[in-house]
Amino acid sequence: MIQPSFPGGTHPPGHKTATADARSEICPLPAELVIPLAQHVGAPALPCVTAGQWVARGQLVGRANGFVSVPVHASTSGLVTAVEPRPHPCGADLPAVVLQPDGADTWADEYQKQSFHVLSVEAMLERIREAGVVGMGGAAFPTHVKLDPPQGKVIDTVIVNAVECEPWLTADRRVLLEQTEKVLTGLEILQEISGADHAYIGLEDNQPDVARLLAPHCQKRGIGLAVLPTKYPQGAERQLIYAVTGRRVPARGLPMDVGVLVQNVGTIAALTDAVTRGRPLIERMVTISGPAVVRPQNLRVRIGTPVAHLLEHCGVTEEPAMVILGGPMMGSAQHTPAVPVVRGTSGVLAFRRQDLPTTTAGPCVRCGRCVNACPMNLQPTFIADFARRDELELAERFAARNCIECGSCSFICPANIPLVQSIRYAKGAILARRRRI
Amino acid sequence: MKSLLLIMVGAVFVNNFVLARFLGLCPFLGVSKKVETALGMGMAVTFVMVVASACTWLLQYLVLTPFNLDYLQTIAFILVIATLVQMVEMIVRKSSPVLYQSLGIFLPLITTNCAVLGLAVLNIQRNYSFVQSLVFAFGAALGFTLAMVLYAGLRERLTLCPVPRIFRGTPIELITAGLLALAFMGFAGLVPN
Amino acid sequence: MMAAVICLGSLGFVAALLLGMAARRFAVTVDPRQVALMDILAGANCGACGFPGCDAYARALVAGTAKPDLCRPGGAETLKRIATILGVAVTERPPQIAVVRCQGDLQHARLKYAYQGLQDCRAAQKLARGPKLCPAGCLGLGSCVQHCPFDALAIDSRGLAMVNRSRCTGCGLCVTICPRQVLALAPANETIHVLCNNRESSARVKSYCNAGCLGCRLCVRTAPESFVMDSFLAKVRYGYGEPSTMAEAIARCPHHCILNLDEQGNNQTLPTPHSVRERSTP
Amino acid sequence: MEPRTPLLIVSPSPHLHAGLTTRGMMGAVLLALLPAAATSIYLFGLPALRVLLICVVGSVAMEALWQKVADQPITVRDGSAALTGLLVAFNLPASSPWWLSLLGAALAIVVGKQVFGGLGHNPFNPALVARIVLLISFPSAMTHWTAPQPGRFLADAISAATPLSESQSAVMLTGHLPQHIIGFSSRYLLGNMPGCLGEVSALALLLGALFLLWWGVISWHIPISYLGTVTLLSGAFWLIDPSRYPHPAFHLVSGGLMLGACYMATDLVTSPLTSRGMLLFGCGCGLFTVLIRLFGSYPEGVAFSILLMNAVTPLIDRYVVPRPFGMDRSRELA
Repeated sequence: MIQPSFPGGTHPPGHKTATADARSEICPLPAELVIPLAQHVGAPALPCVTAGQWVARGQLVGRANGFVSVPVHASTSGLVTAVEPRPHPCGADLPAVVLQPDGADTWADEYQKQSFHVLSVEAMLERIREAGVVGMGGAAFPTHVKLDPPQGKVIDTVIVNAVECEPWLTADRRVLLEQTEKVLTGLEILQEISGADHAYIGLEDNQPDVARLLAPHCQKRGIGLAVLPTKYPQGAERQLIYAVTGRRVPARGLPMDVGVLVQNVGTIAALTDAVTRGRPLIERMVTISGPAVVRPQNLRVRIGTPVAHLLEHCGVTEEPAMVILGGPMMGSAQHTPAVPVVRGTSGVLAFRRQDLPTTTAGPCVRCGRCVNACPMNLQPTFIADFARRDELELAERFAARNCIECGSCSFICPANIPLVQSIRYAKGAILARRRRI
Repeated sequence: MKSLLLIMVGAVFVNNFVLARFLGLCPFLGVSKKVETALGMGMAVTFVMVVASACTWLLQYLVLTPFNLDYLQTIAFILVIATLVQMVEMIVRKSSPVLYQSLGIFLPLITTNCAVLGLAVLNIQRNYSFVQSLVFAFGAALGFTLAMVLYAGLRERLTLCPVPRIFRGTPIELITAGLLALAFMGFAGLVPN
Repeated sequence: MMAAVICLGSLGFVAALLLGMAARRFAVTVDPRQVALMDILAGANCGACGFPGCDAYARALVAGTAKPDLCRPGGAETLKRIATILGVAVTERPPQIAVVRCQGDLQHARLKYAYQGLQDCRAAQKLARGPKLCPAGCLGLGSCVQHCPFDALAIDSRGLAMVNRSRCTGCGLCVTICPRQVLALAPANETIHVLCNNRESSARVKSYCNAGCLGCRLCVRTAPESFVMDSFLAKVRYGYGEPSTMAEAIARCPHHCILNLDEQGNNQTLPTPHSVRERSTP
Repeated sequence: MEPRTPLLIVSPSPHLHAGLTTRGMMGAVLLALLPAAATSIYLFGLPALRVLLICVVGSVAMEALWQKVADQPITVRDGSAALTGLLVAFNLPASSPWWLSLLGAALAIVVGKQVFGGLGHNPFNPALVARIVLLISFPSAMTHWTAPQPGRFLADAISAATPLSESQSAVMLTGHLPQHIIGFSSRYLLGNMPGCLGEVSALALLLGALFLLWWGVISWHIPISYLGTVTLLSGAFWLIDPSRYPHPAFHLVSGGLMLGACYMATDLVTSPLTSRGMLLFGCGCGLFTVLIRLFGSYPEGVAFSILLMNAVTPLIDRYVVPRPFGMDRSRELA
């Protein structure tokens, strides 16, 4: 079968070998956990503990605030020392529950593991919500909302996003290899909840070992294994859906409009834990890598662990010049290593000064590489140009809002123009203007 | 048929009214800020040119020549053209306020547009038949529109350029127009005059 | 001769007839006031009135959907003339001017991170809320300078925005553009301003910058009629108070953030801005 | 104030770069043009070398001078000025006097490029602007061709006509082509004919173009559509009357077609961005080239047709836009 590939795309170097094949380890607890109350898209959770209170592992520390919101839990047992603004990966100081671990790591109340088959769809959704499961590929959108489409939308296909197209990151790969059974169970749960007949696991062909491992399982359970040619950004939802099913998600629509549900590997593992054991999402797989890291590895990290602790644990060759949460293409550079790992953090990358591009932006020579690389078929150079001159109508006419900010255009640009930053600004300004009018 | 085609091609490319004959430069420079306006202006000029050449041809051969009034050609033609343009202006204003707004003060400019008058005079000078003069007018207008639209496209791009301060505005626009005219010189000799 | 007269005469008659008919058939009524208004408005198409260009504003004025006092570049004079044309009474508003309420240059203010990217404040603000530690300080990347239709803004040698007070028309475009609201409009005849924009407590301000308003209330205590507190930020009550007591308050401000500006936007309280720096750098 | 801890760098994503630079691309094109430059020196001897040197050095110096005077950062290191200079030289006859070469370089840099704001902003190909301005201003100097004398570097120049002008004047005078042009001769492929410096050797140019294609600096769209259109159109005319219209192969290798199609029309700055736009651009160039060559008063139409299509480029960029992924129409407004 010849699979259609999405338009454009680039081939950034993988850098995955350092962490791809080593078993993940458990990260030791830090001296202090900073658990932000806003770790998801939507309204931040409301704190329900106060300073000086002892909390158990998995105990609720923040209640969900509305439908598009999820609760937050203590990642370990210990003493709440403060509920105050702390550095957050978004760059600002946002309210967080600061926890001093007592080392005992006592669970609040352990559920008996049970099969999901005995649960109703509503009960499963409720458990997913209670556990605070969000999209763990980076978007951090509450999973229970995604699983509960409005009336009239029929989901017929579930896709597991195991593509992990960002360089350096191997967290999803490790989850898939080490928790295969959990992921496959999770896929069944997803099918059960959404009523989808078809299920696929989307994988890139640079992971043939994972494909080999999964092939018998998939055959047994009737799951399609889509091994796709490696290309960035294959892991972007719309691009993955097109590559696997050939369906195009409408520009202003959602995957559910074409009957597809995409979930990240990590999310599915967390969801299985939530449904079968009632375990909240308090730990996740994180890749710690990058040229400045001495012992790059995958760690199972408690939510709220400061990045500085992770870097200390893995060792840095020298004072890193840049610390990135997420992958190098779409992740965000942090202004301080005090920021904690949150639910959407798939990787922590540290770079030395000499690893960073040094050339300054030059004039656009209209080579058209950004146009060819754009997976959304846009013309980044024009949109960026309009954005720089605040011609928002023109930017909108050139479909600036369709941009998925994958970074392919800036990555390839020979003049090193920060195209994505301009386009991101245009998107924000267009939305802001819309809200005003 | 072949001669009509040659007249047409000649008027559009070889002896382009704007870029080779340098007629109608005022609207060419004035209304070419945006492609849409340029196109609208081109349409208006096309309409005026075709109707004006028909009217002036009829006037010439039905009135002026029979009564030996050839010396009145210029003034009579201007009168006819001015009337036509006024009418076009009124019609555009009523039917398309947006177009009217973007054409702005340039619609009345067609009144005294040398391209339209030149066309009418050329029709007579070249002893074109009625059909030939219509084709010539249409070709000339098409050439005018083509030049306008090309130039407007270039100017839209110019607005994005960090042109040195002393060249900003009219100087760089004139340089661009000059280069465009240079490119059109390649058509020289394509059609025997 | 006769033929010529007859010929041209009849031509003229036919033309007139046609035009007359067309004028009836395609008549469009335009409010003459709109035309008159277009002549009065500043014609800079700055957009400060909230309409796309002066023409659109004129149309809105005639239609009665816009207030007559929105043309800031035109000032009081234009307002008066608009009012005459529209036949409405208006209260005169004093002309205004933009003020950069920040002195936190690199000598005074701490950076949050080393920024690399687009030279645009609004784009930089989206990266971890801007490269300066103070959330209200001038980023100095010049978005306001790029957008000023009157060339009245510049980034000075300290890396902060600066208003050329003789060129500024008070259109307020920069105020809407600045992502941190560092720029604000103040009455044009006032020269004394508090050049800080941070309402946070003194401890926080001290951790960001040593040229920021600490909220110590010294100025309010010295000249109570001229200064008020807005949270931990002192503000000038424009139009009140004695110059002498104000000068005293200026002298007593521990971080030197109350300044008396001249036409170019430079400080005239103290000999040079340079000396401010020397005095307040620990 | 000093920061409390060493500052981390924060930049917008992506934090990786492919490593491709403007300078690298310009360098690749320069490299690709080397075989043709060497061939021209081999064919035309020292005069060719002189023109090449004057143009390249003149262009670089002119750009540096302009930027110095205009108080801009000096960017001659990006290689674009050198490339423009080389292309200007390629568009001049070997017999060009020094002032013509220098003027060409100055025209290309100043009128062609810098007045529009420098690299990336010129709407017309600078080298072609220089060629056309010189051709119209100094027609005799610009059409004073010398016969190639392979390997004889110091030989006296012998005047000769280019195959294109030869065929054109023959058709005008006698109504049919000269005998030796009706057939296809392999000497054209190697460039052993009078003409501008860089355009004579189709083989050397093709070699460089293949390198650029392989390297990914240019895409195949413009050269293929340009050459294809020329072949088809001239082939049609040749089928109609072989005694009057030359063989398509003659068109392909003679004049500046190969140089134009592979290096001038593919100029990044002045050609469309999208592949569909490029195809359109190439077809337009081909159409005008054949029209001017067969019916115009200039024997060579490549430069004119590329300039013409340069003028069309903004319109192509504007109206030939790719359909955004997931949208029904290209310009769907929300």
